[in-house]
Amino acid sequence: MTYTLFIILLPLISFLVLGIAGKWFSHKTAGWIGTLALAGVTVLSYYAAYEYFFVIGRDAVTGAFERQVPINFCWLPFFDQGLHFDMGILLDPISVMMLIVISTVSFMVHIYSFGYMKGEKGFQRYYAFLSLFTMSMLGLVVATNIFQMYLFWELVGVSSYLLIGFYYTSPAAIAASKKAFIVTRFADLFFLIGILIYGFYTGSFAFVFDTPEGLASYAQAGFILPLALTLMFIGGAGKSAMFPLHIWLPDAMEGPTPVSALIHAATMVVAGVFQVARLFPLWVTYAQDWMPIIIWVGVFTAFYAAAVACAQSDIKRVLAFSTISQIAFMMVALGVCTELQTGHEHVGSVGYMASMFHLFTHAMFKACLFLGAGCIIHAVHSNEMNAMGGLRKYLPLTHITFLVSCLAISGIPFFSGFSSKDEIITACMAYSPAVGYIMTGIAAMTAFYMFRLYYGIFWGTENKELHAAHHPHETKVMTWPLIILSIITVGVGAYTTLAGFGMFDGYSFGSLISADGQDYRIHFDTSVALTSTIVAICAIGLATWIFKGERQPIADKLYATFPRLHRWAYKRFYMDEVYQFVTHKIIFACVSKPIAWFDRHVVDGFFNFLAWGTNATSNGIKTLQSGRVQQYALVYLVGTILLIAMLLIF
Amino acid sequence: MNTESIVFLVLAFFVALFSVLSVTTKRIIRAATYLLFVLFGTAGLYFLLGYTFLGAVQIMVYAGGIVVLYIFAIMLTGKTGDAKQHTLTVGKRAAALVAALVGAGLLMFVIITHQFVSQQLGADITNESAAPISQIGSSLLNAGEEGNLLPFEAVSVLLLACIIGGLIIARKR
Amino acid sequence: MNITIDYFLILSAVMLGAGMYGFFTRRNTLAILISIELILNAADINFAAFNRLCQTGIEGYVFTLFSIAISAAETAIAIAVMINIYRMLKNNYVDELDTLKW
Amino acid sequence: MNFLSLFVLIPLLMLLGLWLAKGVKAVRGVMVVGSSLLLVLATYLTIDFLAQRAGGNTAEMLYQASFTWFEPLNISYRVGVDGISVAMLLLSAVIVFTGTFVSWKLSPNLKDYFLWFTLLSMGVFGFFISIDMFMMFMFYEIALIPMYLLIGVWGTGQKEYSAMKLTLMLMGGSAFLMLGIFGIFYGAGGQTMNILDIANHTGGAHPIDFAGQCIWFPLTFVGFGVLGALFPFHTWSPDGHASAPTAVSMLHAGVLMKLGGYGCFRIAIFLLPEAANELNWIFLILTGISVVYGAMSACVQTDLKYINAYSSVSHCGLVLFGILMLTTTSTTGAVLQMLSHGLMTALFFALIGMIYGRTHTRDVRLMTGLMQIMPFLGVCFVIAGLANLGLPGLSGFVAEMSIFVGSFQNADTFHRVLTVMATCSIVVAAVYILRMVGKMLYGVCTDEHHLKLTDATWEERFAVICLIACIAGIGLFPSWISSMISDSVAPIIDAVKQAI
Repeated sequence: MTYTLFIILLPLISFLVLGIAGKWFSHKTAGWIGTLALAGVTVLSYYAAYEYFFVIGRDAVTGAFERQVPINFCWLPFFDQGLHFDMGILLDPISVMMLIVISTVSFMVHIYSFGYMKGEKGFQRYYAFLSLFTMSMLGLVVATNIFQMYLFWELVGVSSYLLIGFYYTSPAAIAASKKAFIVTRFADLFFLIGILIYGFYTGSFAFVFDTPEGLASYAQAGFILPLALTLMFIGGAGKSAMFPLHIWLPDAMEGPTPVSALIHAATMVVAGVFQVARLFPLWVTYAQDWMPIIIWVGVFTAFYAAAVACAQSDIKRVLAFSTISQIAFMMVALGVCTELQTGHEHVGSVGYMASMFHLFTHAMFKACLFLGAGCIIHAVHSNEMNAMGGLRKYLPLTHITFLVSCLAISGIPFFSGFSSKDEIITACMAYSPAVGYIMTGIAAMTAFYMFRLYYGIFWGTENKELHAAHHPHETKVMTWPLIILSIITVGVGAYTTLAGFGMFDGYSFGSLISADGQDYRIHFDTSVALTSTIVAICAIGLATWIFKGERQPIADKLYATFPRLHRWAYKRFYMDEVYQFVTHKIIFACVSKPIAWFDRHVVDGFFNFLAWGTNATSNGIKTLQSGRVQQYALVYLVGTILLIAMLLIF
Repeated sequence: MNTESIVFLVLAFFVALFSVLSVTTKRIIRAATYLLFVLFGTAGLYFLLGYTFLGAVQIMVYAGGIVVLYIFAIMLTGKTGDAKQHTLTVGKRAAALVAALVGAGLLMFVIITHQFVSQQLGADITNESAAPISQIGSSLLNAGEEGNLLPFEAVSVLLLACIIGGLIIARKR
Repeated sequence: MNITIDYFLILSAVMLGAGMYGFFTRRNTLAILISIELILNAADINFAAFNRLCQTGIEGYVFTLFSIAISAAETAIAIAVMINIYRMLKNNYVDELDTLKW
Repeated sequence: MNFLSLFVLIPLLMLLGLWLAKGVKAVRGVMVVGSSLLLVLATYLTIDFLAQRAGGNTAEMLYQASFTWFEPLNISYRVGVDGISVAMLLLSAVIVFTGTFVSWKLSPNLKDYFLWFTLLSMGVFGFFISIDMFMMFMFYEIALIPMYLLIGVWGTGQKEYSAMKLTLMLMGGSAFLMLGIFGIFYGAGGQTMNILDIANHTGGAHPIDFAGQCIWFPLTFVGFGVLGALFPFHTWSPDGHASAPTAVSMLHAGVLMKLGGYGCFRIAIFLLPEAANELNWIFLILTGISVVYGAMSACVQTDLKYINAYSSVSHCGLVLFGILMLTTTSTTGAVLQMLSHGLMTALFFALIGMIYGRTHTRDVRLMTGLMQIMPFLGVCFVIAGLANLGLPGLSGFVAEMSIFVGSFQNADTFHRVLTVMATCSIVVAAVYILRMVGKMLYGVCTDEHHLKLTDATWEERFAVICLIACIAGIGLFPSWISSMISDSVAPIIDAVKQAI
């Protein structure tokens, strides 16, 4: 399957071509180059997935999908302990699934951007960066070892930086891009340290290490390996915007909306989840005691983000917080997974599958939501909800796809989000009912704030003057991706719901991806499914009751009753201010400035003092050399007298 | 108290007095004049010692040549007084005075405490050291054991160099 | 009272002291030269006196002669230099002649 | 005629050519021909070196040649190269080549400028090909002195002060160095100045006893360390770089500072292994401080050149840090870092010089939105910045990772903690780079003078593209150069390890 190399090379070439020669291309040519490259990638990815799952298929002996490593070479040798930095392509169920997700969403975004970015200055640059990002993200998911993952991890960080800062004339975009890069890089530092520890103790950077010597060194390492994994998790948490490293993601919405859809909803932000999933065998085998860290970070983030999302007025921010919350769901699902072996008697292993499943479905419907939001913003030229309202008349297609995605994320049966979220809650319930109920509650909050958003945009009070000025309308090239993504959402949802309720016995997501690669048929736990559905419907009903009308007396009353709560949630519980304080007031003002001062005045001052001392001394000595003959003679005489006196005395 | 003693004392007083005057007077032309007196006194001392040729040379070269040079130089440089002397700080002047006095004092102490084996000035001076001119002349031009031809030639070359040097340095450009 | 070498030496010490004092305190270069002449003369007297009173031979005598010749030469050159300096700088005070200093 | 000597001979001929050259065109012609020749020579050397190594030539130094220069002290003109020197020669050739183009329109006295520039590069080349301690020292001095004039005459700002400070501090370093060199010479029996002969003593204990090593090691290390911006002897670097003309900054930060790291390794560590093992903790702490401290200082600077100078302190600290960690990987990483830092800091200084030449200010607060006005320079500046903060695919990443992985192979807590500390610098690097890029390039240009500025000229573009190509080349295909270096590093490190 060496051809998979082209999955990475195509966008790389497209990036280089557009990056170097872009300014001599017309917008259209540049867009076509990027899109065609991505079309190629998509075709190759789908073919690779087909070949991997259905041509090569399960191993006859183990009954699992085996890892395929079509390419692997030593990129940079390290010379101690035989460590080496490899580059290659690793295909296993999750990387193949990621290939599908990335190429699909990226392709959709490429098409969509034709419309959204039309006439923007720097159109070529935009497509170049998209290609760069796609390349890096694909490289990340097919990484054969943790170091390659880190390499592409950094690259996605940079491309995210470049894309968030695409509108580089806007101060907000500059600040947001800077923040995104620095926060994630700070997290990456821990990732790197984790890699260093891991590499040293296991003598390898490989993901799975099952030779006897490797096991021996794991055993020796004691708490070291969990420590390494946890450090790597911090890196993942940074990329995946887990609390308290989430602060960059809402700001990252300053980038063009298709970018938000691609990077900050569907692909890059799930890199952390992907990383934990990638290292999952290690986590389960060697660091099970440390896994509650993942769970509780996830649970708290999910709750926090959902709470904040309820109060935001910028539609992209609502979606951003919803993304954070949903990724936290995936994290929690991984955290509650306690065993590798699958099968219906092994409920502990459902989480892994559920997490990956949710990753997949979430990528699709969240991309759809973001692209829909992009259409809306494109139409009304504003991100604020109060500029919208009643848009369903103007943007019918967007309205329908948005509704579909909202239903999906809320967890309504027959939409994809239902199946995956249901599995997550099942997994949580199996781990601990407490976690399960908390997650159900958060799922309800999700439904609530999503429908608050939905009604705020498409129903509710219409901002008539604004709409009259802009004539909101849809563009065909921008609606096609929406339609495709919602078809996937509905299709996957309907299929898996029916299969899950046992209507027919076919393949389901678990058949392709499960913790140990065995075939796992999803069957819903009826009580869980029912509970969560009812809860979701209630939440939607509540949202409808509060927000659907032209006037919203209840909402206003609520704001009036809990002004402080609303304000805190709106200000995201002042996390940004805390960061601002720590970075500017503590690190800059109390560390960097003093160091710079110290350098200029103490260290440099010391050398200047040396120079001054030398100068002063020589100035002092210089006056002795006055050039006055008479003074010399006098001194000479005095010396002579002294000498003679000494001779006389002694 | 013989005649030589009286003459010596008078001359010594004369010389010492004008030496001191010559360095303390404020007007430089006077300083030059006092120097002239000192030189004459010195010549007198040479005569007293019986070195008549030396005395004559002293008067001719010093009094007749060098002092005249000084006078001309003083006149050429236009300023007759050492006006700047006033600006000298008291401390510096005192230091110079003390140094000079201590130096001279120390010297006198050494002279007085040291027992020189010395003849007396007067009758018993041996003829040997009277140094007649003929002897001086032959000594100056003698390259032998007792001769001083080499320093003589050196001085003559030096004088030649000085003539040329003086001409070149003082020449108007 | 017998005049021995000591008297000559004391006289020359006085002259030397005067010369030194003048050398230290004078500012006019010509005055300094005059002081130097005093010092040289003191030395000359010593030569002559030692030669006459303490020794046989004529070394001291001849040396005095040379000394006079050399001081004449020295004076000539020094005065030439000073006149030249005066011509260029319109000054002949030692503490103000610092153009070449440092 | 040994062909390594061409590295000294070509600059000599260039000097002659420059001396005879009349007019700006002739001067440029001589420089372009000469520096291209050097580049070709360095490339040829690299290829031939790799071929010889591949052909099984395992001699420690290749292309050796020697003739006696000064009998009484056994000083010889003795040349030879191993992988490290080859890498450094390649780097120097690239920087000299691009430096020529960057100084294309310098005024006044282009000819004199290039004369000193060439003399400096002669010193640098001579240093890297020498394997005789005294020769190294001599070439080192040859490289230092022109710096004074280059900064003092063609610099900007308070150039006299900076030039003086730089020269004096480096001279102070050389004083230590000379002591150290003579200490080693006499300690090893006073028979030879040849590095290889001293290091490869046959059997038994090291010719220099342990106590002696402990004296000479700090002297030589500090001596070279001053040039390698070792804390607290780095303060010449910000002022010096800020005042130096562009190409001189490039050459100085790009190559001359590498003399420090190279010398530390070649003389201090190689010749004094026992002391290196014993005393490296002191210098590890100092370099560890350098790394973080430089980065932290860079965060609050407002002058572009100061930012880059402090970032150089941080990166060069990492070089010495890697060397002192005494593992093959970290030392290889350190050499890679020398290469990488040399290239990227040269690129940075070149770009800063070009921007400064247009805006006449280096204060980041006074510039905004330059990306719109000079897109080429802006994009290259971003690339340089990303290289500086260790973006994968550019050379910095490879070097830093090698150093970190290598350093972490020392199994005790002290080295570990220091390594972790040093890794923090990569975050801080991101902070200062992004701050600079964000303030200067992004946003809307408000200064009306800046609106009229032009983008890079052809020779500037050429120089910048050359450097970026090299950076990306190393960053994308690091293994050949990394192997070339480590082949030479490994025996030395093994010897040092065995000396305990």
